[in-house]
Amino acid sequence: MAIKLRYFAWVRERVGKPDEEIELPAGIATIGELMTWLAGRGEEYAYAFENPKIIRAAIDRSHVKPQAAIAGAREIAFFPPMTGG
Amino acid sequence: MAIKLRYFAWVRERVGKPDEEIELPAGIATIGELMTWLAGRGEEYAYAFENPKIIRAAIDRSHVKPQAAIAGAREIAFFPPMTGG
Amino acid sequence: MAAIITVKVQREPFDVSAETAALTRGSTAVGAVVTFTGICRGDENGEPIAALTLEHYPGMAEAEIEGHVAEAAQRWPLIGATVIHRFGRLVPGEDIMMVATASSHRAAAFAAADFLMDYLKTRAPFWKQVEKASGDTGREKIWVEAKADDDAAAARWAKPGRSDQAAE
Amino acid sequence: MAAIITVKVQREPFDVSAETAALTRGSTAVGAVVTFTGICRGDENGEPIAALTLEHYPGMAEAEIEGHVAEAAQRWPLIGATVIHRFGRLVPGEDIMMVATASSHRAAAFAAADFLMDYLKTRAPFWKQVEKASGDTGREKIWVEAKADDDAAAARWAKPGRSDQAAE
Repeated sequence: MAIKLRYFAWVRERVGKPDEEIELPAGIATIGELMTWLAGRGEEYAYAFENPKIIRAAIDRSHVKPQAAIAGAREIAFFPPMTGG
Repeated sequence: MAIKLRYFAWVRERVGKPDEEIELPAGIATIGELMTWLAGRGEEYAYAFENPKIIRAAIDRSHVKPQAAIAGAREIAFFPPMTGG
Repeated sequence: MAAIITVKVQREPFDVSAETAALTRGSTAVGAVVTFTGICRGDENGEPIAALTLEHYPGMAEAEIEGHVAEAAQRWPLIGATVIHRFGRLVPGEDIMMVATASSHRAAAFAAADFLMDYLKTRAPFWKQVEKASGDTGREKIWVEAKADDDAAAARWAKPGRSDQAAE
Repeated sequence: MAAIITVKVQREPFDVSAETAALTRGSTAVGAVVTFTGICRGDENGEPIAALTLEHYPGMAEAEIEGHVAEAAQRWPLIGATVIHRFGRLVPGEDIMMVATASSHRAAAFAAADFLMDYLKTRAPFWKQVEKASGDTGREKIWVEAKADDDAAAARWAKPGRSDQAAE
């Protein structure tokens, strides 16, 4: 299953790119598992996801919690807590 | 002691004038006593002050309660509860 | 730093954006501006009205509002606050009054504007009279009655031991 | 009556008075308008800044704000609500975003504007980065950290049994 990943703010800066397409590996079912898997993809990912507790996620542009299921997602985004307004 | 009385909104309409000068009679020490005295001055005053509990007062342009002392007042105003804003 | 306070009681219309611009001009400390505009509606208690006439107590109105604004500036870290209240005859759609508050952060600007509105409603010496729109001759004029809701709203801000500040 | 909802996410400046006028035009039911304007301050945590850059998540930002405004219109009897949020680089003194709410009565307009601000702060996908003003070469850029105060403010509005609505 191909999924588009998007990164914002310092998550984007640490990963070094704004977005990418990935093939979801078997056995990765939740947002939390995806973050753990991403952290193992190299130094820049390890740095971006070193503290997954403070990273927020959205599936198809809706906020989700780390335990949210990925099944069916087309676009998953990771970003720091929002600071707009 | 000469005091200027001012009336606003329906108190003014009932009394029939916006202001007047009065000589404060002996024995009238508080706003409440003044309202009772005014109510005895004729039909229009009796109508204006028929329910003194709902009438607000100000001494020299500051809100006061019925038990407030009149001594030293130059201007006393009577009016309904405020409805501005 | 003392807040810049502007209070006007006037017959003429006002310009909310000009007043707001004046409030923030020359300061880069302002991060939040809240404005409230009270507008003459076309109805009162569900009945259509032709106009609203605002009577006020000249001299006391200004002093009372200035006192409330000064208290707001003591309670919250305001950079500026403006209150303008009109009097005279207004037709539906016309602005009645405005409050604008400026602060570094939004909580203070919101709270101060809310506080000022509640106090103006219950303590500023203004009285509204409506002209009913029904009937084509001798329009009925009725004084608007004070609302218990407004007293309750103002009471939210009363400080312990300062009952003189609350709506009576 | 459905509220008239306007949401814009844009790089360009906005005109609060034009947006407010659009919100009240043609309605004599509006008795209260509250506006909030968020402005780029000249400092962040006491240190002078040269500029603020706002990054956002296109698509999600609009949808998220629209969802909040629709919820506000369900909670309070709004006649209209407008939210405009800018992105890109802004210098001190420039407007960042605005909220305007219109209702027949002031309590609804105040509460809805306050609610929208708290949710925008904690749920709308925007991120602020400041450029410090100190030093003349290679200006330091720092991502603004989320404030616990903002989460607490947003939590005020959470409904029982709907913890998903609160800031996490």
